[in-house]
Amino acid sequence: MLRSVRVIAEDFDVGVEWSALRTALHGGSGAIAAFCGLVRDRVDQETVTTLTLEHYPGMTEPSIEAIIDRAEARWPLDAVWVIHRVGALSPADQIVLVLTASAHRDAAFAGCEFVMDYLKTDAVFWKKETRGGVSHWVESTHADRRRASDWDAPGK
Amino acid sequence: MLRSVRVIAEDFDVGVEWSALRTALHGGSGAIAAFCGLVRDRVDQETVTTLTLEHYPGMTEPSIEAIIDRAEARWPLDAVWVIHRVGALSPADQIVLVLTASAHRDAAFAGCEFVMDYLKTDAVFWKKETRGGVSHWVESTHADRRRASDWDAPGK
Amino acid sequence: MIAVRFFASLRDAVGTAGLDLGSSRMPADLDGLLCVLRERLDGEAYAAITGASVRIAVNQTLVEGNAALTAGDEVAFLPPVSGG
Amino acid sequence: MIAVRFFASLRDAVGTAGLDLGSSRMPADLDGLLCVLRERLDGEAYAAITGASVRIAVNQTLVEGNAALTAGDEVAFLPPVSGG
Repeated sequence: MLRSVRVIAEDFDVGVEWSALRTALHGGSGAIAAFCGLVRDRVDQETVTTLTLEHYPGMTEPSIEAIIDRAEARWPLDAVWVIHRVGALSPADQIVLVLTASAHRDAAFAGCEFVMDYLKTDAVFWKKETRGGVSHWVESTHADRRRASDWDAPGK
Repeated sequence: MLRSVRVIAEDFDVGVEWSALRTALHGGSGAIAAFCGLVRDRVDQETVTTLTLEHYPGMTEPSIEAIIDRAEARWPLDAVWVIHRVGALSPADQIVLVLTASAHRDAAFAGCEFVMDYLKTDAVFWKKETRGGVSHWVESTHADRRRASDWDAPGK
Repeated sequence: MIAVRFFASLRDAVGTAGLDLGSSRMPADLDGLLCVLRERLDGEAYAAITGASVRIAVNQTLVEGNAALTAGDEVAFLPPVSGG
Repeated sequence: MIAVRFFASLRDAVGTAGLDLGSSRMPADLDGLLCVLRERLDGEAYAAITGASVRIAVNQTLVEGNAALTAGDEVAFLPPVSGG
Protein backbone atom coordinates (compact mmCIF):
# COMPACT_ATOMS: atom_id res chain seq x y z
CA MET A 1 0.00 0.00 0.00
CA LEU A 2 1.19 3.51 -0.80
CA ARG A 3 1.47 5.60 2.31
CA SER A 4 2.68 9.04 3.10
CA VAL A 5 2.66 10.88 6.42
CA ARG A 6 3.75 14.50 6.54
CA VAL A 7 3.56 16.95 9.43
CA ILE A 8 4.41 20.34 8.02
CA ALA A 9 4.13 24.05 8.78
CA GLU A 10 3.58 25.24 5.21
CA ASP A 11 0.31 24.97 3.29
CA PHE A 12 -0.34 22.06 0.90
CA ASP A 13 -1.78 22.07 -2.60
CA VAL A 14 -4.55 19.50 -2.97
CA GLY A 15 -4.17 19.50 -6.76
CA VAL A 16 -0.48 18.63 -6.51
CA GLU A 17 -1.16 15.87 -3.96
CA TRP A 18 -4.03 14.50 -6.02
CA SER A 19 -1.91 14.31 -9.17
CA ALA A 20 0.97 12.67 -7.31
CA LEU A 21 -1.37 10.07 -5.85
CA ARG A 22 -2.96 9.29 -9.22
CA THR A 23 0.47 8.91 -10.82
CA ALA A 24 1.53 6.48 -8.09
CA LEU A 25 -1.60 4.30 -8.23
CA HIS A 26 -1.72 1.04 -10.11
CA GLY A 27 -4.60 0.56 -12.54
CA GLY A 28 -6.73 -1.45 -10.13
CA SER A 29 -7.83 1.58 -8.14
CA GLY A 30 -11.32 2.70 -9.01
CA ALA A 31 -11.90 5.16 -6.17
CA ILE A 32 -10.15 8.07 -4.50
CA ALA A 33 -11.67 9.68 -1.42
CA ALA A 34 -10.38 12.87 0.13
CA PHE A 35 -11.06 14.92 3.19
CA CYS A 36 -9.71 18.32 4.11
CA GLY A 37 -10.29 20.16 7.36
CA LEU A 38 -10.35 23.97 7.28
CA VAL A 39 -10.13 26.53 10.06
CA ARG A 40 -13.65 27.86 10.65
CA ASP A 41 -14.04 31.62 11.14
CA ARG A 42 -16.53 31.31 14.00
CA VAL A 43 -17.00 28.83 16.84
CA ASP A 44 -19.91 29.16 19.27
CA GLN A 45 -20.78 32.61 17.83
CA GLU A 46 -17.28 33.96 18.48
CA THR A 47 -14.85 35.09 15.81
CA VAL A 48 -11.80 32.86 15.55
CA THR A 49 -8.61 34.75 14.81
CA THR A 50 -5.96 32.02 15.11
CA LEU A 51 -5.75 28.27 15.48
CA THR A 52 -2.31 27.15 16.62
CA LEU A 53 -1.37 23.51 16.21
CA GLU A 54 1.42 21.96 18.22
CA HIS A 55 2.91 18.50 17.85
CA TYR A 56 5.62 16.29 19.35
CA PRO A 57 8.14 15.61 16.58
CA GLY A 58 9.14 11.96 16.62
CA MET A 59 5.93 10.90 18.36
CA THR A 60 3.25 12.53 16.19
CA GLU A 61 4.29 10.81 12.95
CA PRO A 62 4.25 7.30 14.49
CA SER A 63 0.86 8.05 16.06
CA ILE A 64 -0.48 8.74 12.54
CA GLU A 65 1.27 5.67 11.12
CA ALA A 66 -0.46 3.56 13.77
CA ILE A 67 -3.87 4.88 12.66
CA ILE A 68 -3.03 4.06 9.03
CA ASP A 69 -1.90 0.55 10.08
CA ARG A 70 -5.33 -0.04 11.59
CA ALA A 71 -7.11 1.26 8.49
CA GLU A 72 -4.93 -0.90 6.24
CA ALA A 73 -5.70 -3.99 8.32
CA ARG A 74 -9.40 -3.32 8.02
CA TRP A 75 -9.99 -2.36 4.37
CA PRO A 76 -8.31 -3.25 1.05
CA LEU A 77 -6.71 0.17 0.58
CA ASP A 78 -4.27 0.98 -2.22
CA ALA A 79 -3.12 4.25 -0.65
CA VAL A 80 -3.46 6.39 2.46
CA TRP A 81 -1.84 9.82 2.46
CA VAL A 82 -2.01 12.15 5.43
CA ILE A 83 -0.76 15.72 5.58
CA HIS A 84 -1.25 17.58 8.85
CA ARG A 85 -0.16 21.14 9.39
CA VAL A 86 1.29 22.64 12.55
CA GLY A 87 1.89 26.22 13.61
CA ALA A 88 -0.36 29.27 13.57
CA LEU A 89 -3.27 29.05 11.12
CA SER A 90 -5.92 31.59 10.14
CA PRO A 91 -9.62 31.12 9.27
CA ALA A 92 -10.15 29.28 5.95
CA ASP A 93 -6.64 27.80 6.11
CA GLN A 94 -6.29 24.11 5.34
CA ILE A 95 -5.40 22.03 8.43
CA VAL A 96 -5.37 18.41 7.36
CA LEU A 97 -5.68 16.34 4.20
CA VAL A 98 -6.47 12.62 4.07
CA LEU A 99 -6.43 10.87 0.70
CA THR A 100 -7.37 7.22 0.30
CA ALA A 101 -7.58 4.98 -2.76
CA SER A 102 -9.09 1.56 -3.25
CA ALA A 103 -10.61 -0.63 -5.93
CA HIS A 104 -14.09 0.33 -4.74
CA ARG A 105 -15.68 3.35 -3.15
CA ASP A 106 -16.88 1.75 0.08
CA ALA A 107 -13.31 1.02 1.26
CA ALA A 108 -12.01 4.41 0.08
CA PHE A 109 -14.76 6.30 1.95
CA ALA A 110 -14.58 4.16 5.09
CA GLY A 111 -10.78 4.32 5.25
CA CYS A 112 -10.80 8.10 4.84
CA GLU A 113 -13.44 8.61 7.55
CA PHE A 114 -11.74 6.15 9.91
CA VAL A 115 -8.38 7.92 9.60
CA MET A 116 -10.00 11.34 10.12
CA ASP A 117 -11.93 10.13 13.18
CA TYR A 118 -8.77 8.78 14.83
CA LEU A 119 -6.70 11.84 13.87
CA LYS A 120 -9.14 13.74 16.10
CA THR A 121 -8.67 11.45 19.08
CA ASP A 122 -5.39 9.52 18.80
CA ALA A 123 -2.90 11.57 16.81
CA VAL A 124 -0.46 13.57 18.94
CA PHE A 125 -1.51 17.16 18.23
CA TRP A 126 -2.74 19.95 20.41
CA LYS A 127 -4.84 22.88 19.27
CA LYS A 128 -5.01 26.33 20.75
CA GLU A 129 -7.91 28.44 19.58
CA THR A 130 -7.85 32.21 19.89
CA ARG A 131 -11.35 33.66 19.77
CA GLY A 132 -12.90 36.72 21.28
CA GLY A 133 -9.35 37.77 22.16
CA VAL A 134 -8.87 34.78 24.47
CA SER A 135 -6.72 31.71 23.79
CA HIS A 136 -7.58 28.29 25.10
CA TRP A 137 -6.56 24.72 24.41
CA VAL A 138 -9.16 22.64 22.60
CA GLU A 139 -9.73 19.01 23.51
CA SER A 140 -11.35 16.45 21.26
CA THR A 141 -15.08 16.50 21.97
CA HIS A 142 -17.24 13.76 23.40
CA ALA A 143 -18.77 13.45 19.91
CA ASP A 144 -15.28 12.99 18.42
CA ARG A 145 -14.46 10.23 20.87
CA ARG A 146 -17.80 8.51 20.27
CA ARG A 147 -17.29 8.66 16.47
CA ALA A 148 -13.90 6.99 16.87
CA SER A 149 -15.10 4.33 19.31
CA ASP A 150 -18.10 3.58 17.05
CA TRP A 151 -15.68 1.94 14.59
CA ASP A 152 -15.34 -0.88 17.13
CA ALA A 153 -19.10 -1.40 17.36
CA PRO A 154 -20.43 -4.68 15.93
CA GLY A 155 -21.72 -4.36 12.37
CA LYS A 156 -19.34 -1.56 11.38
CA MET B 1 -25.86 26.33 -0.92
CA LEU B 2 -23.27 26.40 -3.69
CA ARG B 3 -24.02 23.84 -6.34
CA SER B 4 -22.57 22.93 -9.67
CA VAL B 5 -23.57 20.13 -12.03
CA ARG B 6 -21.50 19.51 -15.12
CA VAL B 7 -21.74 16.66 -17.60
CA ILE B 8 -18.71 16.94 -19.86
CA ALA B 9 -16.64 14.94 -22.31
CA GLU B 10 -13.26 16.44 -21.41
CA ASP B 11 -11.20 15.54 -18.34
CA PHE B 12 -11.40 17.66 -15.19
CA ASP B 13 -8.61 18.96 -12.96
CA VAL B 14 -9.31 18.22 -9.30
CA GLY B 15 -6.86 20.92 -8.19
CA VAL B 16 -8.69 23.57 -10.21
CA GLU B 17 -12.08 22.45 -8.89
CA TRP B 18 -10.79 22.29 -5.33
CA SER B 19 -9.40 25.83 -5.52
CA ALA B 20 -12.58 27.18 -7.08
CA LEU B 21 -14.68 25.57 -4.35
CA ARG B 22 -12.47 26.94 -1.56
CA THR B 23 -12.63 30.43 -3.06
CA ALA B 24 -16.43 30.26 -3.20
CA LEU B 25 -16.91 29.00 0.35
CA HIS B 26 -17.81 31.29 3.22
CA GLY B 27 -15.69 31.06 6.34
CA GLY B 28 -18.07 28.78 8.21
CA SER B 29 -17.05 25.68 6.29
CA GLY B 30 -14.70 23.46 8.25
CA ALA B 31 -14.79 20.37 6.05
CA ILE B 32 -14.44 19.46 2.39
CA ALA B 33 -15.00 15.86 1.27
CA ALA B 34 -14.25 14.61 -2.21
CA PHE B 35 -14.74 11.46 -4.17
CA CYS B 36 -13.43 10.58 -7.61
CA GLY B 37 -14.23 7.44 -9.56
CA LEU B 38 -11.56 6.10 -11.92
CA VAL B 39 -11.75 3.55 -14.73
CA ARG B 40 -10.23 0.30 -13.42
CA ASP B 41 -7.92 -1.62 -15.72
CA ARG B 42 -9.37 -5.02 -14.84
CA VAL B 43 -12.82 -6.28 -13.97
CA ASP B 44 -13.43 -9.93 -13.09
CA GLN B 45 -9.86 -10.83 -14.17
CA GLU B 46 -10.38 -9.35 -17.64
CA THR B 47 -8.48 -6.39 -19.06
CA VAL B 48 -10.68 -3.36 -19.61
CA THR B 49 -9.82 -1.39 -22.71
CA THR B 50 -12.63 1.18 -22.87
CA LEU B 51 -15.48 2.43 -20.73
CA THR B 52 -18.00 4.41 -22.76
CA LEU B 53 -20.45 6.62 -20.93
CA GLU B 54 -23.66 7.77 -22.53
CA HIS B 55 -26.19 10.24 -21.20
CA TYR B 56 -29.46 11.90 -22.14
CA PRO B 57 -28.78 15.63 -22.44
CA GLY B 58 -31.59 17.56 -20.78
CA MET B 59 -32.56 14.67 -18.54
CA THR B 60 -29.21 13.66 -16.98
CA GLU B 61 -28.49 17.06 -15.42
CA PRO B 62 -31.92 17.28 -13.70
CA SER B 63 -31.50 13.70 -12.45
CA ILE B 64 -28.26 14.82 -10.72
CA GLU B 65 -29.89 18.01 -9.42
CA ALA B 66 -32.62 15.88 -7.84
CA ILE B 67 -30.00 13.82 -6.00
CA ILE B 68 -28.35 17.01 -4.73
CA ASP B 69 -31.76 18.34 -3.62
CA ARG B 70 -32.21 15.26 -1.46
CA ALA B 71 -28.72 15.59 0.03
CA GLU B 72 -29.29 19.28 0.74
CA ALA B 73 -32.58 18.52 2.51
CA ARG B 74 -30.86 15.97 4.70
CA TRP B 75 -27.57 17.56 5.78
CA PRO B 76 -26.41 21.16 6.42
CA LEU B 77 -24.24 21.34 3.30
CA ASP B 78 -22.48 24.50 2.14
CA ALA B 79 -21.65 23.11 -1.31
CA VAL B 80 -22.19 20.12 -3.57
CA TRP B 81 -20.34 20.00 -6.88
CA VAL B 82 -20.71 17.15 -9.33
CA ILE B 83 -18.75 16.63 -12.52
CA HIS B 84 -19.54 13.53 -14.55
CA ARG B 85 -17.78 12.66 -17.76
CA VAL B 86 -19.33 11.08 -20.84
CA GLY B 87 -17.79 9.53 -23.94
CA ALA B 88 -15.04 6.94 -24.36
CA LEU B 89 -12.70 6.64 -21.36
CA SER B 90 -9.57 4.55 -20.85
CA PRO B 91 -8.24 2.77 -17.74
CA ALA B 92 -7.10 5.21 -15.00
CA ASP B 93 -9.21 8.02 -16.48
CA GLN B 94 -11.31 10.05 -14.08
CA ILE B 95 -15.05 9.41 -14.45
CA VAL B 96 -16.80 11.40 -11.77
CA LEU B 97 -15.99 13.97 -9.08
CA VAL B 98 -18.18 14.83 -6.12
CA LEU B 99 -17.11 17.64 -3.80
CA THR B 100 -19.06 18.57 -0.68
CA ALA B 101 -18.45 21.16 2.00
CA SER B 102 -20.02 21.68 5.39
CA ALA B 103 -19.26 23.16 8.79
CA HIS B 104 -18.41 19.68 10.10
CA ARG B 105 -16.98 16.51 8.67
CA ASP B 106 -19.91 14.18 9.34
CA ALA B 107 -22.22 16.10 6.97
CA ALA B 108 -19.50 16.54 4.33
CA PHE B 109 -18.70 12.82 4.32
CA ALA B 110 -22.33 11.68 4.44
CA GLY B 111 -23.41 14.09 1.70
CA CYS B 112 -20.55 13.00 -0.56
CA GLU B 113 -21.29 9.29 -0.08
CA PHE B 114 -25.04 9.81 -0.50
CA VAL B 115 -24.59 11.66 -3.80
CA MET B 116 -22.17 9.00 -5.08
CA ASP B 117 -24.50 6.16 -4.10
CA TYR B 118 -27.43 7.72 -5.96
CA LEU B 119 -25.30 8.66 -8.99
CA LYS B 120 -24.82 4.90 -9.35
CA THR B 121 -28.52 4.10 -9.26
CA ASP B 122 -30.57 7.19 -10.16
CA ALA B 123 -28.54 9.44 -12.44
CA VAL B 124 -29.30 9.01 -16.13
CA PHE B 125 -26.09 7.50 -17.47
CA TRP B 126 -25.32 4.26 -19.23
CA LYS B 127 -21.96 2.52 -19.25
CA LYS B 128 -20.58 0.21 -21.89
CA GLU B 129 -17.51 -1.74 -20.84
CA THR B 130 -15.19 -3.24 -23.42
CA ARG B 131 -13.13 -6.05 -21.94
CA GLY B 132 -11.63 -9.18 -23.38
CA GLY B 133 -12.52 -7.71 -26.78
CA VAL B 134 -16.26 -7.80 -26.02
CA SER B 135 -18.50 -4.82 -25.27
CA HIS B 136 -21.47 -5.01 -22.95
CA TRP B 137 -23.71 -2.61 -21.12
CA VAL B 138 -23.15 -2.47 -17.38
CA GLU B 139 -26.07 -2.17 -15.00
CA SER B 140 -25.83 -0.91 -11.43
CA THR B 141 -25.21 -3.93 -9.21
CA HIS B 142 -27.43 -5.32 -6.49
CA ALA B 143 -24.85 -4.00 -4.00
CA ASP B 144 -25.15 -0.51 -5.54
CA ARG B 145 -28.92 -0.56 -5.20
CA ARG B 146 -28.71 -1.81 -1.63
CA ARG B 147 -26.19 0.91 -0.70
CA ALA B 148 -28.57 3.54 -2.07
CA SER B 149 -31.68 2.12 -0.42
CA ASP B 150 -29.80 1.80 2.89
CA TRP B 151 -29.96 5.61 3.20
CA ASP B 152 -33.68 5.21 3.85
CA ALA B 153 -33.11 2.70 6.66
CA PRO B 154 -33.99 3.87 10.18
CA GLY B 155 -31.02 5.21 12.13
CA LYS B 156 -29.12 6.47 9.08
CA MET C 1 -44.80 14.44 -34.97
CA ILE C 2 -43.32 12.53 -32.04
CA ALA C 3 -39.54 12.10 -31.65
CA VAL C 4 -38.75 8.66 -30.27
CA ARG C 5 -35.33 8.00 -28.76
CA PHE C 6 -33.63 4.78 -27.75
CA PHE C 7 -30.63 4.81 -25.43
CA ALA C 8 -27.71 2.49 -24.77
CA SER C 9 -28.67 -1.21 -25.02
CA LEU C 10 -32.07 -0.30 -26.48
CA ARG C 11 -30.43 1.67 -29.28
CA ASP C 12 -28.35 -1.42 -30.00
CA ALA C 13 -31.47 -3.62 -29.93
CA VAL C 14 -33.52 -1.34 -32.20
CA GLY C 15 -30.58 -0.51 -34.44
CA THR C 16 -31.17 3.24 -34.39
CA ALA C 17 -30.95 6.11 -31.89
CA GLY C 18 -34.29 7.56 -32.86
CA LEU C 19 -37.37 7.59 -35.04
CA ASP C 20 -39.75 10.37 -35.97
CA LEU C 21 -43.29 9.05 -35.82
CA GLY C 22 -46.64 10.43 -36.88
CA SER C 23 -46.01 12.32 -40.06
CA SER C 24 -48.94 10.28 -41.45
CA ARG C 25 -50.66 8.96 -38.29
CA MET C 26 -49.95 10.82 -35.05
CA PRO C 27 -50.34 8.64 -31.90
CA ALA C 28 -52.51 10.33 -29.25
CA ASP C 29 -50.84 8.64 -26.28
CA LEU C 30 -48.06 6.27 -25.23
CA ASP C 31 -50.22 3.20 -25.78
CA GLY C 32 -50.87 4.37 -29.33
CA LEU C 33 -47.17 5.00 -29.81
CA LEU C 34 -46.38 1.46 -28.66
CA CYS C 35 -48.83 0.09 -31.24
CA VAL C 36 -47.08 2.03 -33.99
CA LEU C 37 -43.70 0.78 -32.75
CA ARG C 38 -44.95 -2.82 -32.71
CA GLU C 39 -45.67 -2.44 -36.41
CA ARG C 40 -42.40 -0.69 -37.18
CA LEU C 41 -39.92 -2.78 -35.16
CA ASP C 42 -39.03 -6.44 -35.35
CA GLY C 43 -40.21 -8.71 -32.52
CA GLU C 44 -36.90 -8.79 -30.68
CA ALA C 45 -36.49 -5.00 -30.72
CA TYR C 46 -40.09 -4.48 -29.56
CA ALA C 47 -39.57 -6.99 -26.73
CA ALA C 48 -36.43 -5.09 -25.67
CA ILE C 49 -38.09 -1.65 -25.47
CA THR C 50 -41.09 -3.05 -23.57
CA GLY C 51 -38.96 -5.02 -21.05
CA ALA C 52 -39.89 -4.85 -17.36
CA SER C 53 -36.79 -2.81 -16.47
CA VAL C 54 -37.29 -0.20 -19.20
CA ARG C 55 -38.55 3.22 -18.15
CA ILE C 56 -40.16 5.77 -20.42
CA ALA C 57 -39.63 9.52 -20.30
CA VAL C 58 -41.81 12.06 -22.07
CA ASN C 59 -39.98 15.34 -22.61
CA GLN C 60 -37.20 14.22 -20.22
CA THR C 61 -39.62 13.37 -17.41
CA LEU C 62 -40.29 9.80 -16.32
CA VAL C 63 -43.89 8.67 -16.74
CA GLU C 64 -45.69 5.64 -15.31
CA GLY C 65 -48.42 3.93 -17.33
CA ASN C 66 -50.11 5.66 -20.24
CA ALA C 67 -49.70 9.37 -21.00
CA ALA C 68 -51.19 11.72 -23.60
CA LEU C 69 -48.85 12.88 -26.36
CA THR C 70 -48.93 16.04 -28.41
CA ALA C 71 -47.02 17.04 -31.50
CA GLY C 72 -43.41 17.87 -30.74
CA ASP C 73 -43.17 15.56 -27.73
CA GLU C 74 -40.02 13.54 -27.24
CA VAL C 75 -40.49 9.98 -25.96
CA ALA C 76 -37.38 8.20 -24.70
CA PHE C 77 -36.94 4.52 -23.84
CA LEU C 78 -34.39 4.17 -21.03
CA PRO C 79 -32.76 0.90 -20.01
CA PRO C 80 -31.50 0.58 -16.39
CA VAL C 81 -29.09 3.40 -15.61
CA SER C 82 -25.60 3.13 -14.16
CA GLY C 83 -23.61 6.24 -13.41
CA GLY C 84 -20.73 7.07 -11.13
CA MET D 1 20.38 13.20 32.72
CA ILE D 2 16.67 12.99 31.88
CA ALA D 3 15.06 15.46 29.48
CA VAL D 4 11.56 16.34 30.63
CA ARG D 5 9.13 17.94 28.19
CA PHE D 6 5.78 19.59 28.76
CA PHE D 7 3.36 20.13 25.88
CA ALA D 8 0.52 22.52 25.15
CA SER D 9 -1.56 23.34 28.27
CA LEU D 10 1.03 21.63 30.50
CA ARG D 11 3.79 23.85 29.14
CA ASP D 12 1.59 26.84 29.98
CA ALA D 13 0.94 25.45 33.48
CA VAL D 14 4.60 24.71 34.21
CA GLY D 15 5.86 27.82 32.50
CA THR D 16 8.54 26.08 30.47
CA ALA D 17 8.71 23.59 27.59
CA GLY D 18 11.30 21.43 29.28
CA LEU D 19 13.67 20.71 32.12
CA ASP D 20 16.86 18.70 32.28
CA LEU D 21 16.87 16.68 35.48
CA GLY D 22 19.44 14.57 37.23
CA SER D 23 22.71 16.35 36.75
CA SER D 24 23.11 15.96 40.55
CA ARG D 25 20.59 13.23 41.43
CA MET D 26 19.44 10.98 38.57
CA PRO D 27 15.92 9.48 39.08
CA ALA D 28 15.89 5.72 38.51
CA ASP D 29 12.28 5.54 37.39
CA LEU D 30 9.18 7.63 36.66
CA ASP D 31 8.06 7.60 40.28
CA GLY D 32 11.44 9.00 41.24
CA LEU D 33 11.16 11.61 38.51
CA LEU D 34 7.75 12.69 39.83
CA CYS D 35 9.28 13.14 43.31
CA VAL D 36 11.94 15.40 41.86
CA LEU D 37 9.30 17.35 39.94
CA ARG D 38 7.19 17.76 43.06
CA GLU D 39 10.15 19.51 44.67
CA ARG D 40 10.93 21.60 41.61
CA LEU D 41 7.45 22.74 40.54
CA ASP D 42 4.85 24.78 42.35
CA GLY D 43 1.73 22.97 43.58
CA GLU D 44 -0.51 24.06 40.72
CA ALA D 45 1.96 23.02 38.05
CA TYR D 46 2.54 19.66 39.71
CA ALA D 47 -1.22 19.08 39.94
CA ALA D 48 -1.54 19.87 36.22
CA ILE D 49 1.11 17.38 35.06
CA THR D 50 -0.26 14.62 37.30
CA GLY D 51 -3.91 15.15 36.24
CA ALA D 52 -6.04 12.10 35.42
CA SER D 53 -6.12 12.90 31.69
CA VAL D 54 -2.36 13.40 31.33
CA ARG D 55 -0.40 10.65 29.62
CA ILE D 56 3.35 10.11 29.91
CA ALA D 57 5.65 9.06 27.08
CA VAL D 58 9.19 7.80 27.55
CA ASN D 59 11.25 8.21 24.42
CA GLN D 60 8.09 8.96 22.41
CA THR D 61 6.29 5.81 23.56
CA LEU D 62 3.32 5.94 25.93
CA VAL D 63 3.85 4.18 29.24
CA GLU D 64 1.34 3.12 31.88
CA GLY D 65 2.34 3.16 35.55
CA ASN D 66 5.95 3.26 36.63
CA ALA D 67 8.87 2.68 34.23
CA ALA D 68 12.65 2.51 34.68
CA LEU D 69 14.63 5.45 33.35
CA THR D 70 18.19 5.59 32.12
CA ALA D 71 20.43 8.50 31.30
CA GLY D 72 19.45 10.19 28.06
CA ASP D 73 15.77 9.25 28.28
CA GLU D 74 13.18 11.81 27.26
CA VAL D 75 10.03 11.93 29.40
CA ALA D 76 7.09 13.85 27.99
CA PHE D 77 3.90 14.94 29.75
CA LEU D 78 1.03 14.97 27.25
CA PRO D 79 -2.35 16.61 27.86
CA PRO D 80 -5.37 15.24 25.93
CA VAL D 81 -4.67 15.37 22.20
CA SER D 82 -6.84 16.91 19.50
CA GLY D 83 -5.81 16.65 15.86
CA GLY D 84 -7.63 16.88 12.56
